[in-house]
Amino acid sequence: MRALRRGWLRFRAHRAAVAAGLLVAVLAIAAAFAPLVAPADPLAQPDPVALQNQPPSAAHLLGTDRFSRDVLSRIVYGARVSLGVGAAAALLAVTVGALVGLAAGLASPAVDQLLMRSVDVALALPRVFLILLVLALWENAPPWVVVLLIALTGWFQTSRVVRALVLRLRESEFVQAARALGSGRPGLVRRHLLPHLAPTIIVSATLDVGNIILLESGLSYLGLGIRPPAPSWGNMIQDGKDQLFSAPWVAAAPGLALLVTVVAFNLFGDGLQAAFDPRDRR
Amino acid sequence: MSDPRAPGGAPPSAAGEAGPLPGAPLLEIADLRVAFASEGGVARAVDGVDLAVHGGETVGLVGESGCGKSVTALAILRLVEHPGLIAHGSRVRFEGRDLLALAERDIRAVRGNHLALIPQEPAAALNPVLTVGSQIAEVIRAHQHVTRAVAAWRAVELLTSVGIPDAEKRAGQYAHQLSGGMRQRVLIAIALACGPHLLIADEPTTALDVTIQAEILELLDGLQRRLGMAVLLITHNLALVAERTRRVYVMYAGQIVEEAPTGALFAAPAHPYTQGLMAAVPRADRPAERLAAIPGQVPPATAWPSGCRFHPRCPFAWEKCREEMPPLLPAGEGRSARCWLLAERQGPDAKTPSPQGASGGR
Amino acid sequence: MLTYLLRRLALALATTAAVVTITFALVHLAPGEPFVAGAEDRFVPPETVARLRERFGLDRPLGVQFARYAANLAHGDLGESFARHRPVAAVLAESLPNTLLLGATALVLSLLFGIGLGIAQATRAGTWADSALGALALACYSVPAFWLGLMLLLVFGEWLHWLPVSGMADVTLRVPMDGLRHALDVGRHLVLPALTLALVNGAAVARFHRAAMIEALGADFVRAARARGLGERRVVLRHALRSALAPAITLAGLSVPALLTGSVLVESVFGWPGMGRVAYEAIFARDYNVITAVAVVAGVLVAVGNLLADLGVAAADPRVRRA
Amino acid sequence: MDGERSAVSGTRPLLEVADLVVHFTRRTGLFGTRRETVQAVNGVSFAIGRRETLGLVGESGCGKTTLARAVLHLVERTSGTVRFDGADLAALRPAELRRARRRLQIVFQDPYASLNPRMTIGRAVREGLEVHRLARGAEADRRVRALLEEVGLPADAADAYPHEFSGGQRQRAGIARALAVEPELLVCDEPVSALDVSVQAQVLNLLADLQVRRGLSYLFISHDLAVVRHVAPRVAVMYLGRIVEEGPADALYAAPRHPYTQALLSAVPVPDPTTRRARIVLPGDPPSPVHPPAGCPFHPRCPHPAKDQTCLTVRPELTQLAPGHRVACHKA
Amino acid sequence: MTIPRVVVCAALLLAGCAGPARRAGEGATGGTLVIVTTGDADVLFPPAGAVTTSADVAGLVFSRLADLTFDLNTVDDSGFVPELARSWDHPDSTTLVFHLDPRARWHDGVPVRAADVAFSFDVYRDTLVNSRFRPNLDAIDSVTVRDSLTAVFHFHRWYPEQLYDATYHMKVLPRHLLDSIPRARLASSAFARAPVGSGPFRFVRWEAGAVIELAADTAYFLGRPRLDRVIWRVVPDLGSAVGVLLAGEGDAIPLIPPAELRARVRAAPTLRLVPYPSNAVAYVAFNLRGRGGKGAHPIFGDRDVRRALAMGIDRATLVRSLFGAEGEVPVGATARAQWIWSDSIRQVPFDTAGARRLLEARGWRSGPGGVRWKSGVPLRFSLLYPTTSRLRQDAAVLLQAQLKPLGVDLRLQPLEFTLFEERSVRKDFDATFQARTLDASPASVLQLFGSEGAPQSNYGSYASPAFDALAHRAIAAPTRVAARPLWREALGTLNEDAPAVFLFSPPVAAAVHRRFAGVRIRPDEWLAGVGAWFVPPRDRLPRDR
Repeated sequence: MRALRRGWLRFRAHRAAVAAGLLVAVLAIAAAFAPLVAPADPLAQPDPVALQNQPPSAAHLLGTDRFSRDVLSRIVYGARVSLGVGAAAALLAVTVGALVGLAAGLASPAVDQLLMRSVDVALALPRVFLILLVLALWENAPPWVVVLLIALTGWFQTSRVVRALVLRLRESEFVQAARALGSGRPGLVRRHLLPHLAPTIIVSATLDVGNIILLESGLSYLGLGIRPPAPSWGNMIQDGKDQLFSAPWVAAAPGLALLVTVVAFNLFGDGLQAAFDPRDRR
Repeated sequence: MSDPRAPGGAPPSAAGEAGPLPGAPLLEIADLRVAFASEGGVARAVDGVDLAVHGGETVGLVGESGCGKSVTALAILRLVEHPGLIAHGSRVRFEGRDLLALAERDIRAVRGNHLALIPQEPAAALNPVLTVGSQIAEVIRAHQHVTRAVAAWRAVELLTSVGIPDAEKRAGQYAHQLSGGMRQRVLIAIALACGPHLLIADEPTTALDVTIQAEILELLDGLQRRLGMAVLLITHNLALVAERTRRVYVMYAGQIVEEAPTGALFAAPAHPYTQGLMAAVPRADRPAERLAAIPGQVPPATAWPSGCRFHPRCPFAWEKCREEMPPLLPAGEGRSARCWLLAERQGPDAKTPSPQGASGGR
Repeated sequence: MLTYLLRRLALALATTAAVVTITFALVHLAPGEPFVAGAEDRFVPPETVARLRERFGLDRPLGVQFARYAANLAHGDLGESFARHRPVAAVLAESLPNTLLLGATALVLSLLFGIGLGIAQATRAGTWADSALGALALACYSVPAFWLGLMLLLVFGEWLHWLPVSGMADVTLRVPMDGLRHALDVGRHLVLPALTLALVNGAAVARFHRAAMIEALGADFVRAARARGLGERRVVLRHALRSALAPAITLAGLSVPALLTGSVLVESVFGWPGMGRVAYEAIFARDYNVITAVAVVAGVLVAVGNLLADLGVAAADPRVRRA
Repeated sequence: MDGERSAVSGTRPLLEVADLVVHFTRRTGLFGTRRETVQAVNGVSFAIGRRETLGLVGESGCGKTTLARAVLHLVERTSGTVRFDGADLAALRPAELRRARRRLQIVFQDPYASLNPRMTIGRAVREGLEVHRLARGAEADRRVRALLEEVGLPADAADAYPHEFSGGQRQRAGIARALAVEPELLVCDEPVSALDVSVQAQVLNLLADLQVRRGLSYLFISHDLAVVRHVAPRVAVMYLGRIVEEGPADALYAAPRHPYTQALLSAVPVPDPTTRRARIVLPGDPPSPVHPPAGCPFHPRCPHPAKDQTCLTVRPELTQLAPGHRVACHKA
Repeated sequence: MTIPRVVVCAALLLAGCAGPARRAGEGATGGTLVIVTTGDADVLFPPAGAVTTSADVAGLVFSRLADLTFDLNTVDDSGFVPELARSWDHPDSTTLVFHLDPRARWHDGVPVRAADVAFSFDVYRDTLVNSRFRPNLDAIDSVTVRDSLTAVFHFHRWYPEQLYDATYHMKVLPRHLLDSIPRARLASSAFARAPVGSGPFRFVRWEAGAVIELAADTAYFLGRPRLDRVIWRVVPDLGSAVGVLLAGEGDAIPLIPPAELRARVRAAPTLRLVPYPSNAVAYVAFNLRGRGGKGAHPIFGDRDVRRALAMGIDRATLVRSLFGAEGEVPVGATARAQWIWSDSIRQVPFDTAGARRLLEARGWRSGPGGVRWKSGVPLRFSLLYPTTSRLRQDAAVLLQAQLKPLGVDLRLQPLEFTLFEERSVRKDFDATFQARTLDASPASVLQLFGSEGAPQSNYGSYASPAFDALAHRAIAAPTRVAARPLWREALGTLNEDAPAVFLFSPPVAAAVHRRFAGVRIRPDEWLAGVGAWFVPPRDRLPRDR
């Protein structure tokens, strides 16, 4: 009975996830083909006096900012940063986390303990504070540094989860059976562990993307992530914050884009999780 | 309280001779249907079950997993959850009232009070974060106007009565601190808290070791004798049914396929399924022999076979079995079976006692 | 219990050591030096810089500096703030309680909000109400805290004038004030920043708690409780909720870093005089001792959060309390 | 203990377990700060000859599953030896061990957990063939189909995933996987306890057929005395990490000598309302394998009227009472 | 040459002129001024305080010997009004004698004495105290005490701004409270958290990061201020600060550059914008030398290229885009608040065609991507600006877009402030975006562009003997009338050499609640006149009572 109900929920979640996935795909395509999608050059300032802070119109669907730049175009280009940083950092973080987790789960108890105690310590580090510190104190960090910083401070949780999963899988009967068959460690990892870790890793990466997009926007909002004039949603909000009353679209549009994107990634991740999870386990 | 545990080995008194008990049945189920919506379609888990339990008697409901016996138990208590639905037209009469028609408030007053359930998994049916004493006390307070202190005292008393030593201390413990047998005793104590007239025991010993299982069953027998309550014993274990019940219902694929007094059923099962089941049970008291397995699998509830639901696995099936579902047909005194063989009077004569019984189930 | 505490303590010490080392390395190895830029973009003459460097021992080799810092830290001496000319301890003594007040309030609110929302959703699982509440939770979970803060500020402060828009107390009230009036005043100021953090953080709690509640509501013991004729309220609030609390509590404990992070942004939006702002300003002033101290405090708070989470879980769930 | 004694005299037994001890530590208590040692298997010796079946009976927690895994060298043993066809598995190098594993295989209890849910039945069966390079390509396909057929699964089952099957079918697949590497000994760890009666009979029959056809030896582990009686001519009873009685099934079932075996047998319900037996109800629960009692491990629950101080302090050794019938009880 | 003069409290005699704001007002006293500030004070010990809020608070708690009038004339003694000093005279060209007002008292009741003045000078000059005002007192050799009410300043040499230097930067400190504290610890002493001064307001409380409160000193010897309380409330974000004002939780903000925020203040019925002359200027300084100060810069070594860039920048548009109608294009290295400001200073005109011609003439031809090249070098340079400055960042974005059509590839290089400053000082840059709050005294210009001035602040290593000579002559001119044409010439020369482009002076306007009357703002010290602010009784809010 519960399985039936869960199945129904899963189905429903699937649909939302499909929609969210589509949205993510659309965003990704828009970002990839920004020059074709954006109606204008995101840096062009047609007339920074007469055309600044124009409300949305036919010419500028989302209005213009204080430099008379087209907000829509900047959002499209900003998606490159948000999605790019989010995806790259999430991928890197999850890869590192999965590798460490796998290593810890398969290694001797001593190595495992060493790795996991280190992760315990690392998890307690004030992550954002350290990122902020580096970005603030070092010279003008290019986006890949931001990616690296976020990724290298973001893999600890994944490694824990993966390790726990590996330990559980190692005890599972089908892995025992494979060991009894004489499978070596590489075969076990390839045939039995990875296929089971993959959903967790994929879901965790997807959900991570949303979180990292938020993190990056916060850094940019503080003026530490992506630096002007390059558009990123965080620095666009910062740009528009002072005009919140006279030109609300400048800050509202990227804020909304951020919200929608992060919602999409979370929904997509949730959906994937639901879709991967029960696998008809009785 | 005296030690309620029965002296080991004494057989239950009523189980031997079977006959209709006088008066209206305590519990009477008519045309019970429960369906679940699922990805694979509608699962008709319980599909027209009729069943009766009289006061004081022990009735067995036996069947393999997926046959709908646990859902039947839940439906009696109206505990079928979304996305399951009890069909209109189903009736569950308990002490003269149709439980399915009661207001939520009123059914709650019945549950755990005069109609109690011993659930399947003792490990899962106790709340892990509440002390066992408080879980007993809360049932008492839910149905009786007593103070907290009285309820707590009653809880300890009940624990003692189900044979838990040092009950006062145990009452303050949590489920994980108790062994499996102890947990089941606690669940029995909870079920007995308000002096039920009918106890539904849903696989009460399946999760337990044989030696513990024996203990629990002895305890139940003793309690039943002392308290005079009726028991509906739901199990997959034919041996349990044979030892502990007076009458038996055999379920297959959401339906009752056979009903009979226990002795008669085991002496000569009428339905081919029952026959197959009995032949498939390995026995510790007999030397090794090849078991007679029933071929095939239990079909999924979303796709019951047409006609007789057992026909794909039945060695005697013919055309009619595939096309038309047999009703419960009389199969002797106090018994009936859902098999066309009874109507056609043909088939394996040696095994099927098929005189036309005057009385049927209902 | 003792072993557990010792282990926790060891972990906290290791964390502190790591935090101190990493932070120390980051600030000292970073390009740029303190004192070079005066406050408010003012130019500072090199001889002044040199004197200041000497006074704070920055002219020594890095190893010596580190050893001295570590030794002082071991004695509980956090050093002196470069920019504020005061002991770092004094700076933290002023700002940390405010951050703790905000953080603790937000934590409590987020637990209430998250658990409430989780219950509301789980008991309606699969209905449109579940979806609607789920959308709310998801939106709160996906919204940048600074943005949410701005919006709340806009609506409740500037448009509706219901709540003060900034600060921690009404500065115009005459001091000294009696305790109750002061508390009420601070409470009014606390609403918006705490709410901002609580909505974002509570949404995360809600997501977990909904799942835990659904699982608990589907558990055998809940069905068993219903079968005993217990009222639905009792079943949900006593049986399901109690057993589903552990993840929410764990998450709340683990969200201490998130709350600290959030407070950096939210404190600036709402002008809350807390540690987040001290940290932010210290970074830009290259106030090494304050930066490191903030990192240490953050590490300690995280450790305390984990400890509280463990104790909370132990309180809520007797299964982990064994022995 | 005299572990070298073999039940099948004359020939060298296929599997010889001597004084096997498996202890493991686990963390418990508040947040895993307390360690305790679980004495899962505490000095077990037995032997299985070729084409022989030894039934091993015991209740949950008696260490029978740990024993099964220790026999296959899937868990580290603490002491004792397991000799397979004369070779001590613990002394083998990894590559040799892998080769040796081909000859002894395991069938698990839970058909839902023992097959990788993300692997088709075909790939699961094929895995052993590939690991041991027994077949590849079309030949492997053919062997997989043949194996599936042998265990009574349709040939197209190879392309299906475990969740598409019922429990009984999955258990057949599990057996096919074990058979793929042509083992000589099959350790069956509760192979039918998760199955319904009608299906359980099918699997038991299948195992019996396979033994005849392939000349297999079985170590058949179960908590169900009835099932064991059906498959094993020789039965050992385990209690708290030790074998307390071992003997020919007929003798053991007809006249159990150990009080535990007696109680166990008396507790088994019989599907026949006409038979009534005296039932021995054991008091209390089995003690924890963390703190096994001193003396006879069974003494706290033992109903034997002659129980005395010796039982409380001296651990009884397995002693032969009749040919091939050994009991560990001072009073037997 | 020396003209000993006695100035006897001119302003006291001339009622209603731009005279001393701090005097007894007629009518009722009362009122609370809540100032919203984006930054907390650091230290309330005047020599050590480094941030505006500290200076603002110290300005009300402490007193000077004499203070500037509203027209900020730093040259003539006529530009000053008495404060602690009742009068002063110049016995000779290097001596300045102050006669203290005998009524002056510290807030603890102890009278202010000449020894306090000498002590204060000592403290300001002490390297252990490390005051940032120490260089401002370089021209003073010593301060001696003639008698308890007479302090004597001894200068190294004569110059017109002696009085300014002697009084402006130094607040008089209470010797009796500070003498016992080691100099190095003064800034971190309890006094620095709860100062005792001799100004119109006394210190009440300071809650870090939140609030500083002062109360009127009812015994102030020049007459109690009319307001009862002045409170600073810290709101770190300017937008939020304006929000606080609009919500009625604050009364005044000194400076609001963003046009949007100014518009909101203007629209608010309870607030009023009080504009006042700007004392700040932002400019892009070109590095005339190669990286690290060696050789000539490949682009900016050429005066014509610099001029061409200056011609190519549409400063008027830039200012309007940034500030709307209220911004001001600076006429040179000065600001409106300085008395040397003149609209007739020579400037490089905005002329893109001319700029193109000039670049072409110097050999910079259009290359791929529209960027000009000359002998393998692209016309590409990076502009450093600090991440802390929103305005400069915005201006840089506008500048980049303006220069692009000229074939100039401007790269933006935001840097954390310390790094920005370090690289600017090290001359490790192409162009640096500087902003300066200018002293009332124009002498500071020489520090920024004089060849022998401070090499650290002459970022671009501009060295022009003509400019140096003109500026020195202007500084030495004894009167404003004599100095003005000289300054005009000096600044014009600077403009034509274009070592820097002076892009904007942010429009400065304070937002003040309408209930305050008597509001006047001195550009260098916006609260200098706060003693005269008052709230008419009928307009009072609850917090005013």
